[in-house]
Amino acid sequence: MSIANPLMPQMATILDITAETPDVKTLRVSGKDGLPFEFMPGQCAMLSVLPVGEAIFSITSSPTCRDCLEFSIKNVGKVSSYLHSLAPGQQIGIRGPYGNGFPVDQIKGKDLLFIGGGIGLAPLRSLIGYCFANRDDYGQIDIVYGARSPADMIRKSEVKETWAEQPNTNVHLTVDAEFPDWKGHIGFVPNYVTELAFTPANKVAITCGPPIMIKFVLQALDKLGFAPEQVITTLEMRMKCGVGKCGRCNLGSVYVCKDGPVFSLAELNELPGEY
Amino acid sequence: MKKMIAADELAKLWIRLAEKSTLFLPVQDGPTVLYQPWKDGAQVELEAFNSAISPKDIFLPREETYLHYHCSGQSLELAAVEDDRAVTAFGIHPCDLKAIEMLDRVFMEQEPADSLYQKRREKTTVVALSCTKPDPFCFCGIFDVDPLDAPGADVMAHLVDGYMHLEARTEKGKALLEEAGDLLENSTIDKIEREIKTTDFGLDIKGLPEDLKSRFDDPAWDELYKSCLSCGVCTYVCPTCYCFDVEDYGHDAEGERFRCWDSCMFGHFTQMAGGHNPRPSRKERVRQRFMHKLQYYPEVYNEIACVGCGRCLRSCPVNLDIVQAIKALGGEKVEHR
Amino acid sequence: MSTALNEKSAGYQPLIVAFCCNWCSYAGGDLAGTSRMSYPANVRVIRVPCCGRMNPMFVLRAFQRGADGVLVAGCHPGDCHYSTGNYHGRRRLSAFKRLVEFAGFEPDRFEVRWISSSEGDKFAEEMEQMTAKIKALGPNRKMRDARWQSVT
Amino acid sequence: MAERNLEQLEKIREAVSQDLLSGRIELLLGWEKGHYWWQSRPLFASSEGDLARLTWDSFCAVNLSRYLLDELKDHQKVGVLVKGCDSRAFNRLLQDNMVQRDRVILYGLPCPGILDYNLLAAEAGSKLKGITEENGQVILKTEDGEIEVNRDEMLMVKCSECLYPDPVVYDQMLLEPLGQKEVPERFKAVNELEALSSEERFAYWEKELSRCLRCYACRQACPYCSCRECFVEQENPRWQGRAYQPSENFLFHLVRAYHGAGRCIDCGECQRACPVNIPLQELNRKLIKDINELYGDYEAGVDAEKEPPLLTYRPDDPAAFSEK
Repeated sequence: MSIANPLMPQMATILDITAETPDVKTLRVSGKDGLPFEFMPGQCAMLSVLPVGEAIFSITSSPTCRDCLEFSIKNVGKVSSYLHSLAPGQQIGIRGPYGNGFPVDQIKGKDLLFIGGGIGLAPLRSLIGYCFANRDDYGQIDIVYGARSPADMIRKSEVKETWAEQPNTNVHLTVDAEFPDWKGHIGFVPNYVTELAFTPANKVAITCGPPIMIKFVLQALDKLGFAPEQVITTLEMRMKCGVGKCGRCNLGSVYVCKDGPVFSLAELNELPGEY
Repeated sequence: MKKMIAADELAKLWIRLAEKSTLFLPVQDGPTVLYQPWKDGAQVELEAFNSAISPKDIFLPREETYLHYHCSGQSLELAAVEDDRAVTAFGIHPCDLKAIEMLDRVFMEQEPADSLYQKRREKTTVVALSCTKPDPFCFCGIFDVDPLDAPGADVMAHLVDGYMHLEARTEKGKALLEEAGDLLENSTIDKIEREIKTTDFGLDIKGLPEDLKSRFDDPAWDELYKSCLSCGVCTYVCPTCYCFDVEDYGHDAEGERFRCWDSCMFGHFTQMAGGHNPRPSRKERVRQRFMHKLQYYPEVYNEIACVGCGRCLRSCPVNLDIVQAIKALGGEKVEHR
Repeated sequence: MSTALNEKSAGYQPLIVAFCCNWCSYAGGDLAGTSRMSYPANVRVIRVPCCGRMNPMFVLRAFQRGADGVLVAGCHPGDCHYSTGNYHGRRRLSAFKRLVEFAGFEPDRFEVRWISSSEGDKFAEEMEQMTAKIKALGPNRKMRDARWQSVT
Repeated sequence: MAERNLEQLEKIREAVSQDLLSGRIELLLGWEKGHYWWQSRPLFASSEGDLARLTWDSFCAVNLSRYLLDELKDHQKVGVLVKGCDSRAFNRLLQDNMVQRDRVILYGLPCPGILDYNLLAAEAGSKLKGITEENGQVILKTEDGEIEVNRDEMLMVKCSECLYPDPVVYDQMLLEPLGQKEVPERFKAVNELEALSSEERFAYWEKELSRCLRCYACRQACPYCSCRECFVEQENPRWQGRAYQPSENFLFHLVRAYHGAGRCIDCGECQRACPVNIPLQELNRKLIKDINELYGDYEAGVDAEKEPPLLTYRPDDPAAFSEK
């Protein structure tokens, strides 16, 4: 009997690369025949560029997109900067999917409040796309998205045009400070959430962004009366294996790469706060 | 099947076993004893307590290459590298074999199984050897290790009065003894009688894992870590530590990817590309290591991830070992406190 | 540096890496070239700002990746563009040379020379000598990384 | 069972407890007993209760000065018990601007050398239950009776060749100084290796370094390795690969040793910390020997005012290569 090596990547090809912001690019990646693997929103994949290394990224496309996977990647480290330097047509290694993904069944029938900051929109976008594709399963959708500046917003046209046009959907955009061409809301995401005064009844809030934003968003949601079970977030940790063995991403006995990265606030409250 | 061979004939057995497999034995290497592939002339030290590094690297090597890559232009080729050699792990002490069984749960039972580990484990015949004279740091007794018997062994061996007695426990073990059938005679002893005294350092670990569940923020952590030098000795000598890293070696056109040992005691272990580090100081890292042994692992597998081999007690340059930790966390018999 | 020359062919051609000071030896090499002096093609020149900038890891990395010999060339004492870089370099490289010899390298594998920008002839001569010495020693296996494959 | 001298310990305790109680120091770095009588481990004492655990015996091997790097972040003023080597380590850190002199009180403890338990146990033959010391002799108490051995022959490697048993810098000397030691054999191992051929030397180091686990205990225990980011962890360029290849082992150990050129205080903590007994001091001592030969006698850590030899030069310096 022979089992596959879970660390062995498969081949994938970069279809195209789009610059989103000065430091974020979106890569569209396909396997031999379309999707390299089936996945659920919120799951991640390991991308390999040899001999630079491997790093884990959340899949930003929805599983309903059948021809490729999309990754919105911020240039912060060795692998990400190398990925930024590649050209369409380049072959890379990929393995996955990793993690639990968002609880798409559990949140059926609920109103959804998405709160994203900067590159933190990437994992949310997968779920948002999934919800739009299964629109009848979910109630009203509110999307709060903020960035430091208008230039730092990813998927701008999609957010403004496609998402805002969806039925029973509101998009609320904000930037941290005044900018010449910005006519929308100005202020930090957590404050905007408070201002918008969302009501917790039959609602689930799903948030992702920089740690400092998440911290204050959680406080804001708490003040608005959201119970910990109604708040969902997704964590980012250093990972090497993706299969719960290498020892980096554990919170207590829970492995973020395997049992996460999606946790409800109620679950997180039970775990050591080492993230 | 019970066989025996005179201790001074053992070299013949090594030669035989090394013909068809890579034979790992505890070998004197300079001033240390390490499990190494046997070579003619190697000084085998079966009674040494204990090898400086645990024999875990027979199953989880310090370094193992698992893919080769070739790039040309934009195309990339990946080829899996497989290691199919048969292995005999000879002279594994009961504590170390128990530790390997703990690794089995992580690498084989917990999905997805790790094929590199599993293959090596399946290809290895383990000859366990009962202890004769444990050293002052051996404290396997408190972890229910029987120094005279390793239940998971393929062959259980005992050194008694100038003879090594070998009892096959599995099909693999039987095959091994048959392989060397002409060198062996029938064993003359039925049961091994030997009194082995190990220390318990006054520890009482009953209920410790459950107790620690709520003690992530215990003030004991604020003191315990202070002498830690942040080196990786404890994790590398430890038979139950298994953290690893994955790294590439090569240039633009070709090279390889390998996995190698890593240590949760290193500051860079959890450092993210953007600079954030969830375990930024020695305190978090020391807590991670001991909590993993004493609470996280038992929470999943119902057993403390320590076998009392004593290696961290012997090797830590500042004596910050697991016994020190258990004591600091209150796992001591009342009369010792 | 990633080129390992074919050692099995009859005429063994060693690979020599020369770290040359930008202000003197590198210009000395230039002069050798423009003066049509010939020196062996075995030498790969890497320009450094000063021999005082030499990091021991440069030397060891060259050996890891296929160099059979390493030469550091700097300005004659007293002539440093930065006044004292080569004086410091002399001490450091001396200590380092003895250390790598202690680790088992033959003394000729790692050399230091002073070559000024006007000494095109000396540059060519030193490269000639170094190449001959390394040819006599044969390929270096010490510290060569067994995994390093030549780029073909 | 292994107290060097209870009188000495009382004297030390009295001096430091005065300072701790008066607030002259916030923390004292000392030693306490480990699990066994042959183990003494670091003690971080901030109260009189902690001081009750203080020990001073023939097993206080750990060099405490290195802990200042962290403890001075949390404490304004720290007291340290320093043996000869610990005091030189302090000077090393001082010269590297890693500690401030006025925030540290050094209590000097002349040290006749740390005993090596493995040597004692080997000498004892049967089970060793304890020792006492008298007039340069160690009396081993074994199950089969007592055995007397010469103390100097039972020392750790790092101590048997120690030149400076007395602290070279201190605020208060707590015990009677022992005077400088003559160690004619200091470079014996280096000389022997130098006498070998290149091939033999390479084979020797390849074998010794092959045991290296890259646990970096040598670096972490070392008072000269105080860089905030070591070349080992540097990402760009990535000098040190993680593989256990001979080439990677050589890279690490040669560069580690070289970074100590003219800076290594020869305390031997690297070698003591090594779990697989690599003779690291031979690399360090090779550099000490060469630098002394080429650029004049220099003992790192002995005088914090004296400039390290690789930070300076003379126009007429000799070289280890042809300057023609």
